[in-house]
Amino acid sequence: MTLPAAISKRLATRRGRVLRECAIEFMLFLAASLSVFTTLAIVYILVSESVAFFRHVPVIDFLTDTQWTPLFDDAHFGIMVLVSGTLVSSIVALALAVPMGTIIAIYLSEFSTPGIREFAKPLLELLAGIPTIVYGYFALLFVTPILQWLIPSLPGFNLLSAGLVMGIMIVPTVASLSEDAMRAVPAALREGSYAMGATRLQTALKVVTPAAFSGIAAAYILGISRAVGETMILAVAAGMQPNLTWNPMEPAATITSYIVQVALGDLPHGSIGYQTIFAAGLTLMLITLMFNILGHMLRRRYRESY
Amino acid sequence: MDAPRVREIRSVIARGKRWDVVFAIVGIVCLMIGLLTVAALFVDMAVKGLPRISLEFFTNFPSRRAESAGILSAWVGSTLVMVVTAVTAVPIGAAAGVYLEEYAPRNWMTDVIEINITNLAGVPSIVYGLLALGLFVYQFGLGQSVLAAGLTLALLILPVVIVATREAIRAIPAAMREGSYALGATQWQTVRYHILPYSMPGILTGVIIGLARAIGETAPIITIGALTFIAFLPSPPFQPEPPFLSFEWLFAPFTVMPIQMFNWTSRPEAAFQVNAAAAGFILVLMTLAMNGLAIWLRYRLRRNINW
Amino acid sequence: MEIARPEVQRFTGSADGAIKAAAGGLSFYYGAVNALRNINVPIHEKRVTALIGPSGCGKSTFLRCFNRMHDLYPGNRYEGEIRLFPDNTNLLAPEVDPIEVRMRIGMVFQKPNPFPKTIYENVAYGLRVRGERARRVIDDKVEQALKSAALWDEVKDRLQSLAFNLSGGQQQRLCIARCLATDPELLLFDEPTSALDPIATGSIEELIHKLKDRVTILIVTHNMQQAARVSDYTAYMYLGELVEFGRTDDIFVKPRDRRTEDYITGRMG
Amino acid sequence: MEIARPEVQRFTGSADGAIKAAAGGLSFYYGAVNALRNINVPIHEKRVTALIGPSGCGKSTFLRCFNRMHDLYPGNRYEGEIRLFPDNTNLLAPEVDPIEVRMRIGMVFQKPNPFPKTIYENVAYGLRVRGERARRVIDDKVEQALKSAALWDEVKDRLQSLAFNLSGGQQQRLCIARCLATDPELLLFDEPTSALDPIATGSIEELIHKLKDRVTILIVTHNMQQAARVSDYTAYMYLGELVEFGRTDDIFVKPRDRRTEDYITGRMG
Amino acid sequence: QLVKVDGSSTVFPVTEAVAEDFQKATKGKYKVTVGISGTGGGFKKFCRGETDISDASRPILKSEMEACRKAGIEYYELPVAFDALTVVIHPKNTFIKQLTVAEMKKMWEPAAQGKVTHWNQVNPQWPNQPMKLFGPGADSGTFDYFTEAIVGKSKSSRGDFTASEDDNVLVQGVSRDANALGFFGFAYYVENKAKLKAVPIVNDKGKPVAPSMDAVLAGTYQPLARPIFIYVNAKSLAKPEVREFTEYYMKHGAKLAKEVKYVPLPEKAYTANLEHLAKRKLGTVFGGVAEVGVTIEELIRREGKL
Ligand SMILES: Nc1ncnc2c1ncn2[C@@H]1O[C@H](COP(=O)(O)OP(=O)(O)OP(=O)(O)O)[C@@H](O)[C@H]1O
Ligand SMILES: Nc1ncnc2c1ncn2[C@@H]1O[C@H](COP(=O)(O)OP(=O)(O)OP(=O)(O)O)[C@@H](O)[C@H]1O
Ligand SMILES: [Mg+2]
Ligand SMILES: [Mg+2]
Repeated sequence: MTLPAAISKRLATRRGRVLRECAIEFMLFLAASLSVFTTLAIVYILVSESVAFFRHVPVIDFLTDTQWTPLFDDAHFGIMVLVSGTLVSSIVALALAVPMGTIIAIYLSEFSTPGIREFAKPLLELLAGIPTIVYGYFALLFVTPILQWLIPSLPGFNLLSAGLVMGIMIVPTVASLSEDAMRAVPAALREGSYAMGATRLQTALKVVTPAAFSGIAAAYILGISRAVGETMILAVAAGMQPNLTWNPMEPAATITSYIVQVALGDLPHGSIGYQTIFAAGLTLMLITLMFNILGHMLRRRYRESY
Repeated sequence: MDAPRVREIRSVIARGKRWDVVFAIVGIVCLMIGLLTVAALFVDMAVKGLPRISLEFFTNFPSRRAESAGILSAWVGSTLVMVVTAVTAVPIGAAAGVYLEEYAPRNWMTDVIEINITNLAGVPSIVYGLLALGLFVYQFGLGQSVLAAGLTLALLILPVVIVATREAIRAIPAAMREGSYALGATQWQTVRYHILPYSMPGILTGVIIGLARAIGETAPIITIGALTFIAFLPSPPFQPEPPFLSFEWLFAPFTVMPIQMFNWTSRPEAAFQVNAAAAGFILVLMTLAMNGLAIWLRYRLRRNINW
Repeated sequence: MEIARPEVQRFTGSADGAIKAAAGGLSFYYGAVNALRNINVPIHEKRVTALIGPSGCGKSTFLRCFNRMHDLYPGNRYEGEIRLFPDNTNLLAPEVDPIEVRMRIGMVFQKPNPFPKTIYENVAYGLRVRGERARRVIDDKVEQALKSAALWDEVKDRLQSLAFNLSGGQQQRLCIARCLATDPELLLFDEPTSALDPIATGSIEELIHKLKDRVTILIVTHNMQQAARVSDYTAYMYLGELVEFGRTDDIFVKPRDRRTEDYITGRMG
Repeated sequence: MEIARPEVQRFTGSADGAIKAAAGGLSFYYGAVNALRNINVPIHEKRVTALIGPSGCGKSTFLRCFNRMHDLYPGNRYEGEIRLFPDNTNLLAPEVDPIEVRMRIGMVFQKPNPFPKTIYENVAYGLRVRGERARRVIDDKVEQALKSAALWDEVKDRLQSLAFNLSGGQQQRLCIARCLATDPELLLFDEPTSALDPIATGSIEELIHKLKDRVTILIVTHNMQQAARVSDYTAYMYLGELVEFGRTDDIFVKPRDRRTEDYITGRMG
Repeated sequence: QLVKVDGSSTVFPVTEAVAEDFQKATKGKYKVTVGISGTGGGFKKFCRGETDISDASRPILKSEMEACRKAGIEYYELPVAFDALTVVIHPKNTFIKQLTVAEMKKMWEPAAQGKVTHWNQVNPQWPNQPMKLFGPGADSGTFDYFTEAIVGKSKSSRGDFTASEDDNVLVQGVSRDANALGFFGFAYYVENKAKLKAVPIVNDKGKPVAPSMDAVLAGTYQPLARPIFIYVNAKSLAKPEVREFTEYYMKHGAKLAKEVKYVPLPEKAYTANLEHLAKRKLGTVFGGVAEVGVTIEELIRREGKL
């Protein structure tokens, strides 16, 4: 068939089509890479302000000093003080949220009726929707007095009660995502276990949980990120006292509560005190990044292969 | 089966079932702790805040007198910020999700983007606040405007939207895609006529869940410095005279619900704690309504399209 | 249920050797959907019984009644009975524990579904569930089960590697080994080869043939040739009813019912 | 590719009427897996060509080369050529746009895959993709296509209802109508009836028979009888190779190759 | 028609009250925003020309004056009220009747960190019980002023006390611990009189004076009474809305300051401010240093000399 006119017309429309497709693909690519730009921007902002900070404060001091008093006359910049507060409160939160979230997830996915699940899950997710400032006062005015009644020596501000309430707040994140992962386990696997004569708990613990492990790990990691990054609860209930401690029964400041404190305060921009929040933010970012990379590796290693 | 073996097996089963029951009870207790906390917080706010909730509470501006203070500028501000957030996050998030599921080649660049998105989902919201302060407020000179806050929260919920989009797209069977391509559709036609429409309920669910989270965010908004007394509304987007549409509101100063609540909680007068509870109650109702909408959408999705 | 009795009696008294199980007046409902209607059929001991019929006729549903799999989902309802002999238990009686039923009756699924564990743990799973702790006993039974499933030679050097690393046919044999380790009295197969290639299919069919000496088998298949090759008895189902049951040779050569004939010839050419 | 030429020439010069398409020296790789090896086969115009062979032999892979479906997934690689006549285009040439190929060649899948849209929109989709906007033209073509697919009478009163509400067989005919609306030169069927019951299967086979006057058809089937019933030519594939090709009557009566004979007799009983 | 005010959270309640009434009085013709970004943050924006008026809980500092000068920003300094920092203890605390500056210095100076932990270390007559200190965050103007007045050097303080940006949290902390001592703005004490006890401070004349409006007016509550200011951009004053707002502030400031529990200046101070505006008397009278113990009389005298 030699129809030059028809063919050249087809070629013309084809070129137009290919061009349009490329343009669209490029735009979609831009949208996807926006996330990379966001990260770069975050890193840029944090690093550029931190550079000025580290010109004043040697990195070694930053990492090894045991005091954090950047705004005082006698300034010390030992970030470990804030890191310890952050880690202790996160550990307390996770010690509550991980078992509780996992148990709830197993219960909802393997034990409860669909009716209960459909009803309880969104309600539980509401826990994640309550403004964290409300939790802050809940910790301070409700949980702390109860804990003080149990442990008379407990000070009015402490990491324990802030951490526990933070744990409650994270429970829905852990429970909901883990439950999604468990429900994604094919029914065939579950039925295979039941057909062997296993009970619900055996099926849940020995078959469903391992099969959903990578999803559950992702839920834990997100929970950790939430805990490490939580701000208002700690700002209200943990005492904001820069205190290098690994004891949850003491008041302490965390990275986030320090940042929000400075953001609310009377500090002039450009001062060394102001730059500390970026150095602290950078530390926070690095900590969460570490956990996320860990999570990524876990997921890679245990990717669902059912 | 012989009798001893039967007895033995029965006792094993009985033991297993006992553990089932124990676990079920533990599960219910855990669930109850969670649900009771929600209920307690909710009821507490309701009991404290209800006396203040009236029509005036919604139509009054904030005031130094607790009884006449209202949340007009706050809920309008929240709504406008959410509109900006949704309008930016939905197209960008959906586009990014579509790119990653439908277009992205398997190479290191895609890997980088994917790791990035999971990582961004875990970045503390206060870090977004720092980003917005440096980038939107100062670099772009947007100031403490509706636009700056909306964009900040859009960045914050973008990972949620992208993940929801990808899940929704993944649920579409390959047969749909192949059916479309086999008829000679281009990739974009396939996306436009199939992928996007079929995943839309899932995308919207993700967006709403993201927005429900964003609407309660305090820290990043405080960081951009929007802790402000505002007793007026931005100019409305619809004007009586041509060109009828106005985007002035994008650059207007604003306040939002959690900020208003935060402001009230830190007042000396006890009467303001009532306002704070009332504002908190309404904020939770807003998230509740959004989550409800998301659940309804999810339900619709399941009922209408059954692969 | 009263109506069903005579039928069961009739089967038990059959001349064809012992009866391992028998469905009597069995009906089944998925909520409002009536998937099985008044089914009466005997399962002969140490024989292979094949269930055939067009898609959606209720073969899987029927099979899954035997190990009370339907109990896992709400809204399902049984009527009638399935008797297991020699003890003459009604598997469907509410007072009978489904877990006990499942401990006596094994099942192999359409798609191989090994657990996300090692090969060894997959086979040991049933024993562990039964409360067996002795390492030596488990080792022994695992080896025997893998041997019976004709898999031992292929996997004996990598018992600790993940079951997912096996090929489809090996996975299916692993699932069979998993059942065999617990000495089931009855084995249910639901289209065990439909996800497998011809070579794997061949080895599974051969295995079924060998297992016949030890255990009673009930198999669902879409493949007429397979039914003809492996089974001693065949039941033809249509729209939730049992149309015809008999020796496989008879059914394939001179079906009594027109619908059976249509199906078999339609499929056979 | 040079090697392939003579083969194609040979087919084109065949005495059996016009050739619509021909694979020459076609090999295909899924990454490192070599799924097709040096396949040479002609597709006769306005005839039905059946592809048979055991599961996993590469039938679907071969079929999907014709509309470059493999281009959708990364890592796939073609070698050799598929010529489409009369214009003698090499469908696999990199400079040929796969979308153009698919516009000329329709495909019907194993499982009916109507879009979750209305019946009307399903059939109109191909036209819309081709940029057709005129309402009247689309209405017309939709009606014709549904008539050709023997579906018009069943759905003409509910063109606006969702395609999912149709039965399996109707859905499959809808998918055929969807292809016919765009006047394809070649229609590919990949086991179009394997998910359907015997009655629906019958009506699809009848339809294929009717369509032969209008369009060239290439069909993959597992079902020997179906191949014998509907096709004019049959190709037998085994482990990625074409073992035998010829008139269906010849292949089924006196296959030249032993493997073909084994397969056909094994399957036929 | 927008007046932009930003700055100290201490001044916020007064400015907010003025803004509210001003907008009502002008029937929405003018809009006012009042932000809280701290005195320092406020000056930063003010000296970039981003705001019209800056709330300040301390006089402008040298570095800030420099920044304003560079940007060509001239300003009027207008004192608007007095705030009385209040030292509070638990109502059950009976051993503290009054506090001298020296005693408080012993409690708060940097050298006390980790060492002075019991009451009897401050004053041997007090019991041997643990001492719990509460105070605002180290970046607030209140903290700066307190350290300056008590320890003698701004931001010079021990670090191991419980801090919060939110004074209500401090109220909670002190009211729940019999061994607590804290300090914050007068308004928070007035609202929580039932839960807290204010400690009389021994002034430079040797007389213990409890915080009250009268004592501040009389100049006897020293050194913890401090003036608060607004700074008005001279250029902005050309805009009618800023001028009207400022004038409104001066006319109604006294009444409104009292309403929000601050100590108003005498009437003549406000008229003097208005005169400054009329006569274009720019600049500050503090020379860029923060001073403590400035009485109302002294303030009026100094402002008059501009
Ligand atoms: N969970 C369910 N709820 C409602 N109806 C069901 C359910 N599962 C199956 N059915 C219906 O019950 C009937 C019997 O289904 P079943 O799966 O037993 O068929 P089958 O003979 O095994 O078919 P196939 O050969 O396709 O596996 C079908 O009509 C099916 O639609
Ligand atoms: N995406 C893929 N990646 C790698 N190998 C594949 C892929 N798809 C198919 N194969 C392999 O290619 C070979 C041919 O597969 P194909 O699907 O063409 O077989 P088939 O003849 O259609 O089988 P069936 O009758 O089961 O449909 C098989 O060995 C299969 O395992
Ligand atoms: Mg089935
Ligand atoms: Mg195939």
